[in-house]
Amino acid sequence: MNRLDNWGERVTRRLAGRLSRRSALSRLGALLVAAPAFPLLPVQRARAADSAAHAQKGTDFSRAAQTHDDTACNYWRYCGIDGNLCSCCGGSTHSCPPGSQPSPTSWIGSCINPDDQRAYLIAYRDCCGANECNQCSCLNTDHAMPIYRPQANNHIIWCFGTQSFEYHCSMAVLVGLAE
Amino acid sequence: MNRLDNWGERVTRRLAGRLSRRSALSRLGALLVAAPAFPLLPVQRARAADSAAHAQKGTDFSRAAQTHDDTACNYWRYCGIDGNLCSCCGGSTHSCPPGSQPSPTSWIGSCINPDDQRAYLIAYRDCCGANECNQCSCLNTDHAMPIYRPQANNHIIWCFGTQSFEYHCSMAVLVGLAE
Amino acid sequence: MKRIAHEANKAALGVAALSMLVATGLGTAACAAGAAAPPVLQSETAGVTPFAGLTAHDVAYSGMDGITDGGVRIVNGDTGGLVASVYSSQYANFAWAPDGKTLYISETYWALGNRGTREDVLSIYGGPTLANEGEITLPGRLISDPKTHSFTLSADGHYAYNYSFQPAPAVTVVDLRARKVIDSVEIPGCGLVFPFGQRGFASLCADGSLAVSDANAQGKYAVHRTKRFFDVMTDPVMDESIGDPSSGLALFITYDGWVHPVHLADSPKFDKPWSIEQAAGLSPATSHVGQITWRPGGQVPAAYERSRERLFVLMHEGPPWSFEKAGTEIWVLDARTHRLLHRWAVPESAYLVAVTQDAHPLLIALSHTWLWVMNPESGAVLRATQIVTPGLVGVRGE
Amino acid sequence: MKRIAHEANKAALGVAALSMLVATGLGTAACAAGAAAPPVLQSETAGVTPFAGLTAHDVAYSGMDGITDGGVRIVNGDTGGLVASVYSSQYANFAWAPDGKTLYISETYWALGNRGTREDVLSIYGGPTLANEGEITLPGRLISDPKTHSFTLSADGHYAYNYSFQPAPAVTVVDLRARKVIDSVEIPGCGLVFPFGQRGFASLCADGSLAVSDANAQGKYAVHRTKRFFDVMTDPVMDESIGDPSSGLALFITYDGWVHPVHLADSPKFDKPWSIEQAAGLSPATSHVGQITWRPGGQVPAAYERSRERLFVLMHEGPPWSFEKAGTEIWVLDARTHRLLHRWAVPESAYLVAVTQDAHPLLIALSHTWLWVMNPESGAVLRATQIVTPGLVGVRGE
Repeated sequence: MNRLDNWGERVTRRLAGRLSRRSALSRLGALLVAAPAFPLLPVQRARAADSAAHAQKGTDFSRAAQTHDDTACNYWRYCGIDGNLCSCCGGSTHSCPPGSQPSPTSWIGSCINPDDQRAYLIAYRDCCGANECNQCSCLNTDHAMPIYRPQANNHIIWCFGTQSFEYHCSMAVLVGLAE
Repeated sequence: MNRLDNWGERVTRRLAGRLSRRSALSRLGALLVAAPAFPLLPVQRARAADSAAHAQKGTDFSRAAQTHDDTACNYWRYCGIDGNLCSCCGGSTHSCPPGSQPSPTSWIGSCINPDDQRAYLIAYRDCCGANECNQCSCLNTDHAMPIYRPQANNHIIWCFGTQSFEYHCSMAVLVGLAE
Repeated sequence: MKRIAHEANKAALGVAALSMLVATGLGTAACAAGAAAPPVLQSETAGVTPFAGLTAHDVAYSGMDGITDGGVRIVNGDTGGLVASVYSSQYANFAWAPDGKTLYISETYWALGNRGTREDVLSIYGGPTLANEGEITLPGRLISDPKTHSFTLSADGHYAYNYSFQPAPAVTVVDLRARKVIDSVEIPGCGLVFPFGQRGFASLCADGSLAVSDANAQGKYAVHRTKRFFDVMTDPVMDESIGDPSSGLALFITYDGWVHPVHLADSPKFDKPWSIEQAAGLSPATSHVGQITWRPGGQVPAAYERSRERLFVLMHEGPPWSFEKAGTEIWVLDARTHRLLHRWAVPESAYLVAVTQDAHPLLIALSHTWLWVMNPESGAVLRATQIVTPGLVGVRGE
Repeated sequence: MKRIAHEANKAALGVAALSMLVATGLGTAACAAGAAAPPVLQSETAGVTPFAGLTAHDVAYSGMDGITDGGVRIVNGDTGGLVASVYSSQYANFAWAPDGKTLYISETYWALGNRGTREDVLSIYGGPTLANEGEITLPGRLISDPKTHSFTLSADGHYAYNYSFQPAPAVTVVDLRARKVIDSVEIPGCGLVFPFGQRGFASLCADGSLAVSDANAQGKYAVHRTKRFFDVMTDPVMDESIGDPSSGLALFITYDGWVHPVHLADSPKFDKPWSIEQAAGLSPATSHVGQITWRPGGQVPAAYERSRERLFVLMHEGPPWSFEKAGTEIWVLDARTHRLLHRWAVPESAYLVAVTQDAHPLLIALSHTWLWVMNPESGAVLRATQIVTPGLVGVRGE
C-alpha cells in the first residue's frame, strides 16, 4: 500500500516540476503494470490537450469558469469533475470530509485558471469510505476520456489503495502547471 | 424453517375458521417463544379493534376506501399497509413479483370491505430478496401498533423465514373474516 | 488491488515509449506560459479535514432505509453546512459518546448484500478523522424502519443497549470501555430501551406496562414488570417518545397526545398524564372516527430540551390513527406546567424534530428533503439545508 | 432467525393466557356479522407470480449507483408495468441468456458493506420465479459508473466476458454451461468487451486501436492489436458504442458523431467512417471551442435495430466535450445508406435509448425518472412509466 501512496498526485507533481523524470516514471510504471502500450501518462494527457493552444483559447467550460466559489460546478478546477464536490461535503478542493479517506490514486485533468490564463494539472481524487455525499453533484467533461483510457476517465471509482470502494465525493487537487 | 412456513397466515386462517385452536396456538407459540405475556395474537388484534363497533362505524380510512383498484393506496385491504404495493411491482395482493420471495411471517390487520361492510383479517406479508420496488408507496396506519406490539406493527421488516431481509414490497393477503 | 504487488516487476515495460511522449509534452507546453504572467498557483497536498467532535449546534441524522443511502451525516446548525459523513448499513441506528467524539453505529450486513452470512455489529468511529476503529459483534438486531430507542447508551457512555428482535425480543448490553458484549437480557412481550441510572433500562410492553431491567452487584440483569399505565389498544404510547438517560425521565406520548411522565428507576414513579391538546386549550384528541383535530405525528415527532424542560412536538390536524402524518406546526410545551408556550409553523410539513441541549438552543425540523434550523423562542427559520431523506436525528448530549 | 430453533421448547409458555384472549375475541366478533350479508370473500394463499422469461417487448434496466438502489428491473413495454425485479450490488452489470430465461449479474460485495473481504461474483437468476441459482466467483471486476460493454455474453450464450480493472485491465472468460472461469486474458492498454464469433472478443485501446482476443483449439486465448482506426486524443470512440455479438458488427461512435463500422473477427474489417451530422445534412461536428451543434450524448446514447440496420442516437445541441449531455432528440439513421430517416423529439431530455429486436419494435427512451415507450416509425410516445434512476438498459436478443 505504501508504494501506492499518493502516486497519482506525487508522480504528476514531480513530472510537472521536471524532477527526476526517470524515478517518477518507474514509480508510475508500478501501477501501470501490464500496460506496455498504455500511453496514458497524466502529463501526456495534458500535452494531448494541446496545452499551448488550449491555454490561449480555453474551452467552453473555461470561458465560463470562475475562481472564487469552490462549491459551484463552474469553479475553474472542476473542468473535468464528475461527482459530488468535497467542498460541499465537509471537505475542500484538497481535503476529504471527516469519515472518508483520500484515495492515493486519481485521474488527471488540466484546467485553465481564468485569472492567469494558465493551464494547471488537477488531480481528481475521490474520497472513499462514506456513503455518497449527494451534495453539489457536478458533471464536467472537458477532455474526459473513455474508460479504456482510465487515467483520464471520471467514471471509474478512483478508490484503489484505500480500505473502501464506497464513493463519497471528489476533490480537485492542484498539482502544478500543465506547461 | 419448515416450522415457520406461512405461520402468520395459516395460523390466523385456522383461528378465523375456528379450527383446532389448540394446535394453532402451539404453532404460534413456536414463534412467540420467550414471550409468556405477549398478548399479541392476530385475532386478539382484530378483537381489540373492537370488531363489532368497528364493522358498523368503520374508520376514517374505510370510509374513503374502494374495492376495484388494488394499485391505489385507498384499496380497502390496505388499511394498515406501509410500503410498496406488490400489485404495482409485478405481483398482486397475494403474489410476490418474480425475483422476490414471500415471507412466511406477517403482521395482521383487519380492514372493512365497503361492499359488504364486513371486517376481514388481512395478512400484510412482505416480499423479500429484491431491492425496494419503489412503486406505489403507501402508508396507511389504521390500528397500526408500536413496535413493542410487533404483530400489529408495520415498521418491522417482515422477512423472517426467507433467505433475505431485503425488503421489496408488501402484499395484503385476505385471510378470512375478522368476525 | 490484489494484482499490483504481483505485477510490479513488469514496471520497466513501456517506460521508454512513455518518456518520449512526456518529454514532447513538456517541451510543447513550456512555450505557452506568458513571460509576465501573475505568480503561479502553489501545488497542494491532499488530506482529511480534522474532526474535533460533535459541537453543541451540530445535528447528526441517518439516511432513511429504502429511500436513500444509509450513513450518518453531520450538519452544522450554525451554517447549514455538511461537516462529516460516516458509512452505515441499511436499518442502522447510531449514538454518540457523551463527549461527542466517538460515534457508535448498530448495523447489520450480509456477506453478499441481500444474502449469505449475516453479521450484526456495533461499529466504532472516532479519532481525528472520524475513522473506523473496529467492530463489536452483536448477537442480533431489530431490522425495521429506524427507531430512536432501539440503540441507546447509558448517560455516562459506559454501556450500550441494543434492542434485538429475531423475533424474540431481547436487549444486548455492551460494555463500551471493554468493547465486549456482557449480557443479553430477554424482555418477553416488550421492546425498545430507555436507559436510566448506572446500568438500568426500561422497555415498553405490549400490555401497557414497562419492563425494568437492572444489573445486580455481580452485573447480572434481572427483569420485572410495572403496573399497566396506558391502554395499548385504545391509545398506545409512541415508539418515538422521549427518554433522558441522565435524569431517567421519560415522557411517553400517546397517539392521542397524552404525555405520561415516568421517572425511570427500579421502581418507576408514574406522574399523572396530561394532554397536549388540553395544554393548548382544546379538547383532548380521541380515537373516535371522524374526529379531525390537532394530533402529534411524524417519524420522530418529539424532542425535549432538558435544561428548561421544554417539549417540542410535531402536530398536524388529522383523524385518529394518523400518528405518522407529518407535522405542519411545532408546539412548544412547558413540561413542568403542562402549558403550551408557542405554536410555530414549519415551512413545509416536517417528519422529524430535534432541539440542541446548549444554553442557546437551536430548534431543528426535518422534512424528507429539507433541514430547517429555527429559533425556538421566535419560531424564525434561520436557515434551510437540502438533505437526503432522514431516518433518525440526534444532537450532542442527548 | 438464529434463536427460533433454540427457543421452540418454550412454546408452552403463554398459551393459556393467549387462548383466553382468543376465545373472547372470537366470541365478540362472531356477533358482528350481519345475517343477510353478501357472500364472504374467500381466503387466499400467497405465492410468487411466475416468470416465463424476458419477452420481446420487455425492457430490463439497472439502478444507477449512488443515486438509487441497485437491482435489475423489468418493465413490460406494452403496458409500462413492472414485471419483476432482481437484486444486485452497486456497480453491477447484467446480461440475459439468449432465451431470455436466465439473468446473469456481474457484481461485487464487501463483507461489511463498504469494508471487509471483497467478493466479485457472477450471480445467476432463473427458473419459474427468477430466483437466485448460485454464484460463480470472479477474479476481479471494474468498479465504475455502469458500462454496457464491461460484461457481455457470446452470441450463443455459452461464454460470459467480464472486464476487470484493478487497475490492470483483463477479461475474465466464464464458461456458463460448466459454470466456471476458464481464462483471464490480460489486455494491457485496452478496455471493454465486444464479443464476436464463437469465443472471440475485441476491446478498445487507448491508442485508437483494437485488441482482438480469440481462443485456439485448446481454448487458450491470444491477443493481438489492429491498426489505429481513430484518433483518441481529438475524437475518441465512446464506451457506449454498439456491439452485435451475433454478426460481429460494431458501430464505434465518436464524441463528434463519426460512426466507425467494424466487422469484428480475428482480422477485423474496418469500413469507412461516416458522420451522423452529415447524414442529417449538417457539417460534421468538431472539437473547436465554441462550435455549438448537434452531437451524440448521454449515458447510453445509442441503440441498434439489427434486422433493419437502424441506428438510434440521442442527440443534443452543445459544445465540444458535451458527450454526456442528455439528448433532446432521437435520430434514426439507416446504417447501410448512412442517411437520416427521422428526428424524434423526446418528452424531456433522455439519457438512455434502447430498441427491441422483434418484428414490431418499440423504441425506448429513459430519463432519470421516466421511461418512454415510443413508436420508432412515427416517433409517437405510446406510454410513460416512472422509474428509478437508470444505469444500464437491455432488451431480449441483444
